[in-house]
Amino acid sequence: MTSEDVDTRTRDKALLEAALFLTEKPIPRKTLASVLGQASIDYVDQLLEELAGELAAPQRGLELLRRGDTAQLQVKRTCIGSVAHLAPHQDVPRPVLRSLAMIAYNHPMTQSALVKARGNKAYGHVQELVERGLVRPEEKGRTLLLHVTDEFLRYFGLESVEEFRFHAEAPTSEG
Amino acid sequence: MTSEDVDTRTRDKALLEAALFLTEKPIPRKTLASVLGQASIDYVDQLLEELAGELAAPQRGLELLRRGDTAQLQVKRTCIGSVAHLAPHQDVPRPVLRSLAMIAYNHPMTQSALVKARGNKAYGHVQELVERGLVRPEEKGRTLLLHVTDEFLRYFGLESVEEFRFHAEAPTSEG
Amino acid sequence: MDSLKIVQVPVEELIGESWEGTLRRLTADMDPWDIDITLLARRYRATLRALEDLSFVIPGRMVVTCSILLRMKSDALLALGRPTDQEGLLDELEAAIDETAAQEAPPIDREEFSLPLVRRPRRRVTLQDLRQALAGAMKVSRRRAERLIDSVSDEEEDLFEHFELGGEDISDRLRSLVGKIKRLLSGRRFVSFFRLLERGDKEERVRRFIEVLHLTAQGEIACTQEEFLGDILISRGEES
Repeated sequence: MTSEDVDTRTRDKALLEAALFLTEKPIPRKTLASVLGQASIDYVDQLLEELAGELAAPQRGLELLRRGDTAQLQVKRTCIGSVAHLAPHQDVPRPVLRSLAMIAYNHPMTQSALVKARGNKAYGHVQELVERGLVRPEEKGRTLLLHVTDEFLRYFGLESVEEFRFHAEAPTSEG
Repeated sequence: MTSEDVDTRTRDKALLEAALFLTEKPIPRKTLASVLGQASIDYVDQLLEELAGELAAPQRGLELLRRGDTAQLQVKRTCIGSVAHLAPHQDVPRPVLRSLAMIAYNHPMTQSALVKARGNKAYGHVQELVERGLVRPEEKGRTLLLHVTDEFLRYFGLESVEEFRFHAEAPTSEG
Repeated sequence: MDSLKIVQVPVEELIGESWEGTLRRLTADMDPWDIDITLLARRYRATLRALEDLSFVIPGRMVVTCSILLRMKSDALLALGRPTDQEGLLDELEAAIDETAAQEAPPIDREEFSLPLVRRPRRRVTLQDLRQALAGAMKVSRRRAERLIDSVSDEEEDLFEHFELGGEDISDRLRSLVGKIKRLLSGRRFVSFFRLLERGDKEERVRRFIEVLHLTAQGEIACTQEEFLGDILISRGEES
């Protein structure tokens, strides 16, 4: 590796961090490759790997979320509780979150049962949750059967949906 | 320093990074102190100093912008050209930027001349630009004489305001 | 016991104190056979407020408890005192809370159940942005200037040419305009030229403008225009 390669690599790592910092959505590897001037996907993967390794250090507050062909920086789960209030655009509106909680709690749950419990707005909630990849709809007769996805489990660091039920039923005074 | 102190400091650095990552606006040191659980401003300063030092490394794409009592992460100027297209939002709204460009081009410019050219909204733009430290007003008779600041030159990586005029007058096809 | 005394309860006792625990603490000095529901409701609210001041997480059940206590207080006040005891009170609350909780979605623990946060990062602007902004600003300001010049020259071509200066009814019109201006000026120092218009079309604007010039020349009114081609502000003249 020549010193010029090192310099290029250094610059590319900086560009990668800058690109990940600026985007609000998961960014496809192809886009990252083009930011680095038509680099190969392999090279992008190498740099992402390195970055993920650096972020794993305990003094770092961010982590690299890789999903399918995309990458995204996000606040580490261990830090979220202390900083969430600083984000002006709150994640998912509370009513949508409540619908999600209900689906997870009664998993799997029919859409009609959800709508009965949560009102007509729940149709919109389901749509949003499906778009976010947290809920998967399955046609069942005239209604939909709603499942939470693996993505849901990963988001919340859960092993299974039963674990969520367990958390939900634990007395809040202990929390 | 005990090992517990080291651990706390490690965790605090992570929280600091997470907090700076999440906010869109410059964040007051007081807010950072409260994120760290009522830490002292001195301590926050120390950690910010350390973070700024780490970001100075060439493989990092971000830098710490400190202004007055606030801190903010931003993409390094050397990287912004390659990644700017990824961010849909810019930190100076377009109309305000137009007023700033006009002030820089006609530097120094009276506020009344700016308002004549840009309309009454320009009063608000000037206020915003002054707050951001990019423009400095000087009283001159009944109107204000507007100067761009050193902060303005630093932000755009210019040696002098003449350099901007030179850039602006260069044929656009080169841009 | 007011909120001040509640704050004096050791913090470690306040942390994680259950709603039952809080009730026991707050009723400790009361006769178990004669709980003062009004006082208790007040104390419970004060506790919540103190927790809020301390930025503690307030469990949903405590809020429910408080609202039930307040309801009981209002019931009690209505019925002028309903005898109750501490255990009975706890039972009643427990049943009410279970009922309320059953109707609600499962409790959400913020730590455990919060989605990744959405950021709207804003990028710094570049020199290129600034340069484009200048081009944009120049274009807009040129258009502004042209529009203003156009509107003036249009009026000159279309209207001044055919406008009869004065005319037979000019004195009547001036008199009625002075009356209107005085009415508009009552309690004010200035009135905008535009307030004198009814239709606002070009012809009316020119006609009014010439009338205003006449009145200014007569000293009935005074005009100022702070901005080139901007609004004309009319005030009382020295003669009026």
